[in-house]
Amino acid sequence: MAVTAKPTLDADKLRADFPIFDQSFHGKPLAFLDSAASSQKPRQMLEAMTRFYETSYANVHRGVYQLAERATEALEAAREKSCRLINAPEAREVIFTRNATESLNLVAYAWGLTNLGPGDVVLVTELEHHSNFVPWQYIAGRTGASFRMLPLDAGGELRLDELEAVVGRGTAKVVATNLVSNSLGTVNDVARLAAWAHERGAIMVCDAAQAVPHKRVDVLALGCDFLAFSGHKLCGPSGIGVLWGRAELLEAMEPFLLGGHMIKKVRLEETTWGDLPHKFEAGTAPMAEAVGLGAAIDYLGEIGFEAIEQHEHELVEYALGRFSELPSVTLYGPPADRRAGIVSFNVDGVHPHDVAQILDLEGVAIRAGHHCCQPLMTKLGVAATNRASFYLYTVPEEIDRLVEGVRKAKKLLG
Amino acid sequence: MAVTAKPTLDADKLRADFPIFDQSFHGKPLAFLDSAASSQKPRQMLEAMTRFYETSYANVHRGVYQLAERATEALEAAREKSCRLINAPEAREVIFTRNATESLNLVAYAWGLTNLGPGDVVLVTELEHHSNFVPWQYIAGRTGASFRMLPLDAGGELRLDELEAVVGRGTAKVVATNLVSNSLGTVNDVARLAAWAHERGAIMVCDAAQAVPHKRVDVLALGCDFLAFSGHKLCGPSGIGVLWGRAELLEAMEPFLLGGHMIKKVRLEETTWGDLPHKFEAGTAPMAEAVGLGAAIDYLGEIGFEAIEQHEHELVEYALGRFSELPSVTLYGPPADRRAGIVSFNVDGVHPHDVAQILDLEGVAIRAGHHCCQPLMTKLGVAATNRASFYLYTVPEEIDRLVEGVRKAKKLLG
Amino acid sequence: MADRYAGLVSGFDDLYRENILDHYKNPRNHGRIEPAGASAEGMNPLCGDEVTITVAFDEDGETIGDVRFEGRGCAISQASTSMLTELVKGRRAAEVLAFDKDELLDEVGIPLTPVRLKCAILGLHTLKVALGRATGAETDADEDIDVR
Amino acid sequence: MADRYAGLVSGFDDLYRENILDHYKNPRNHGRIEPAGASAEGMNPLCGDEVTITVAFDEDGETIGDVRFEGRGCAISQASTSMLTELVKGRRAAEVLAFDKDELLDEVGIPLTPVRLKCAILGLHTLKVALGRATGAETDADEDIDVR
Ligand SMILES: Cc1ncc(COP(=O)(O)O)c(C=O)c1O
Ligand SMILES: Cc1ncc(COP(=O)(O)O)c(C=O)c1O
Repeated sequence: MAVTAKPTLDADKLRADFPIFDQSFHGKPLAFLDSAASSQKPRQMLEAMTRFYETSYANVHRGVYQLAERATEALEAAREKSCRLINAPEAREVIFTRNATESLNLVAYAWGLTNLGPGDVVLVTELEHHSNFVPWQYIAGRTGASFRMLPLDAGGELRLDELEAVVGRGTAKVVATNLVSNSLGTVNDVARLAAWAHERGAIMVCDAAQAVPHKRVDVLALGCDFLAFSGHKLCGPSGIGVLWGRAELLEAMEPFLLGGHMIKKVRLEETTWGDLPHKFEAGTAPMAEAVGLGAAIDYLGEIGFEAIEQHEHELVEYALGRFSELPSVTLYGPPADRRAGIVSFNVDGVHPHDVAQILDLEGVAIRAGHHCCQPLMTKLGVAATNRASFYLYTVPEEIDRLVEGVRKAKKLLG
Repeated sequence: MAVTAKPTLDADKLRADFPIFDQSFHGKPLAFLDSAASSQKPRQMLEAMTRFYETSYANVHRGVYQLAERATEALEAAREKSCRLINAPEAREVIFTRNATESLNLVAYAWGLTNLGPGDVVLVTELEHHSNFVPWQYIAGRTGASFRMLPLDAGGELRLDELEAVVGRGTAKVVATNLVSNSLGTVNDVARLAAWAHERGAIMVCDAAQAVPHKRVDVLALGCDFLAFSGHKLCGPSGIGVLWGRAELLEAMEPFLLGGHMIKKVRLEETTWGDLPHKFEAGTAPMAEAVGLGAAIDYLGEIGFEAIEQHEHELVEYALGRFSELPSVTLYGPPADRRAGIVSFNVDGVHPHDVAQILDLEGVAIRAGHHCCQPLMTKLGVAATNRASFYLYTVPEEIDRLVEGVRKAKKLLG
Repeated sequence: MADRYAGLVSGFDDLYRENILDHYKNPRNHGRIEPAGASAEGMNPLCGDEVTITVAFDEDGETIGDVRFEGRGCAISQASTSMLTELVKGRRAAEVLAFDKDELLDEVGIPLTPVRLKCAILGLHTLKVALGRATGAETDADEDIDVR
Repeated sequence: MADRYAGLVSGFDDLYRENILDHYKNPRNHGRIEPAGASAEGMNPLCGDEVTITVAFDEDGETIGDVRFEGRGCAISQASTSMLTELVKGRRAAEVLAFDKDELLDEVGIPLTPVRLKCAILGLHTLKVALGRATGAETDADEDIDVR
């Protein structure tokens, strides 16, 4: 192991919190390098959910009995934690959804269906995950708005200088971008994009699915109007996502999902919507999932987001350095100081599926595919890449095993 | 205790599977009579989820490594179980959502936005839960379709004889009803409604949220086109719902949520949708929740849905009998042989909130409110009712405690 | 969490104390003043609790000379409104507009879970809206209570 | 579940057996027949594997006299297509249309997880579509494979 900078968290020690590492794969310890797809779970989070089910479970809101009160409290405590996590002004601006994808669809449908029309421009980036691309493309299509894409430069960074040219004489109404790219790890200048969007009278929608788990995110500092993330990528459970939105926008918006709990009065003639956040939370909430999310936020908060970011930065520097030893490897994306803990690469003459499979035989889990970023793949001129992604439990030895496995794949198949 | 019929399941024994009953409330054992809002959870289900997180967790689909394969298998096994649970022809017709409410919204948006227009009639019932009422009202409003309500008779049963009159000269396009009413326990003749709907060229959407947990449900026998239910009401986790739909309808439909995993190809110009069920499952799936749902289905299947239905039937007969001893109690809904394990009532001169609170002090948890059925409350001429609802772990002694508590409430406040 | 609740409502004696039962069964200042110097109808759509409050001002146009309420709903909502009328009679409108809900809750005197809290403050919120309208002062909205 | 997988792929020797590596590095029947009696391009959009298969029939218009493929993609997809061409040469179109994928998988000879299975049958599915078009027979669709 060649990393010399002192890590500000002790990943070896933290691994003990994650039961998944107790098993071995093909007789080898698990090197889980696919945290960008979904993170593993600490015992503390799992226990919080089980405890909730065992002691405090009932349907939330409006129940008069104690169990229902306890469950409501637990759900609302999770909302408060999510609110503080992203420095949101008010907890009622925090809406629980099923995942980041649904959060982004909520904005596209509920804001877009009513506010977009011919002549309007919806701008996404060439770097977007499909979840912040396809909903806008679809709603733009339904409303007659024009759907456009801000291109990338050769280094995988947004061509902010192209903003004016891409929008042209259209009326920019939505600018949608991720804060951190799940394919390249690029950290985007959302604050600058938000400022530009607001100058043009557009709303700024930030997909922070790859950011919130890995660094301190502050919606006020970013200046965005909406921000989405998922629980499962930040040590929380599957089945829950978050949408934050500015209260005045959420209040002016139509609702999205309709049904139980999101109404005030229902009559045949007319229905009136409940107040925030309930207006956007139809049906039974992901209650245990919210409790798990809250526990995960506590867990990460104790470790510290600065320590996590620093740790991943060291790993990514180390990985880029190690890969530069291999002439057959093509790396994609910006330099370490402008990227998060994600490394996408290809191996000359070896298909990513084969690389990933050979690595799996070594107990190293990486992803091979288009990473839900087909427009980016088109730009890169490839069908797929290999992607290794890191988290607080990643140790440099795992990167060594990754590099060793890539060497083997090249030798065997290249 | 006065029940003499031999129950076909041993509720006292089953209670040991449910950790929630290990605690006491106000020094009394918990009589949880709010299972219609959400059911309690057996240890077996909780353990299945934890085991999944601890041994097989990764993001599903398209991962080449073993963990991802395991997770994918687990998710698809849950889909198979859900499919068999409702006797659906094919697993690809089973779509995982966040709850029954979202399942119903999916149909209302994805089918309704494209297929409804002026002159068309969307017919719901006066007995609907808001989740099968408000989405249709909203989408009818957006598309210019007419939104109508099939009335109830005095006994809380649907006026099927009014069908023609309510639709009049409009073109019936959607008939949406629940199979079991969450307020009154009424079991509706969905097969007859489906036949009528199909004669008129309408689709039949069945909200089975209160049925699937409590009795054998067969989509083919019902003859409906779509059927929705939630995991959390059938001993499964929060955060997952199911929509079943006939393949040919689902295939012809527009998608609903858009983003990762539901596409085939994404280009700036055009995106093509993936095949069923993926077309309707955007973003990271509720994976652990699906595993929990599968475990819950196994758990209930072992007990047997016939035994569960019979057990609840005996409880409801017993409860209706006991309540008839109290002249101050008004009961709503049909006789025991045409209702599920749900009893709604009011106590003369005592507000439901007070009844529920006094019961809570006795360790008896019931719901007081409009039960997300405001149109029904309007019909009944009340703002709220008390509702006691039963499940496999309910024992007759709990009904005795309920009746005792109601007596106390009357004495204290009536 | 269990602990907090264990202490919170420990029996009938706590939750339905004598004075609540008394105010519920024998509401003070019951009725309606017509014409009224200030009036409003408040309703909690979630549970259907309703109160209508009417106020008569003294000659100074500020002091609450008389206040009456009618309503239907749970014991907590009706009893607390009854207690409220006793607390505010003789006070100035501006004072009542600044009235801290804790003062009323102290009088109610029992621990309340969030759902029941809405019941307990229905009357106060409705009165404030009535006084706000009559005097042109702003009152905070309560998301769960509809006032007409 | 762990057990099943423990036995399933136990090392390089299993998954990348000599004959797969051999077919991958030295594909049999590589190339393109022009003009072809039957042809199709298959693609798995998820991973980008591609094969183009061309067929020449014997004089009876039924028997596969020659078959060639070109493509790019993972070792499994390319090797299995190469093996396939050896298996089908000399057979009748109708026979190949009824060809059970297990026969090919036996030849491939290694256990495959569902994701990799798609790679292994890409060539077979593409060939069936090509033959189906040429002979007017129906072929089952595979949801994950696009054939032009
Ligand atoms: C009849 C009925 N339909 C729909 C729902 C909505 O279920 P969920 O809240 O899980 O979406 C419920 C449960 O509240 C119900 O009882
Ligand atoms: C950048 C980005 N946006 C959105 C998503 C979608 O997240 P989810 O699948 O949890 O909805 C992901 C994760 O796959 C992502 O990486």
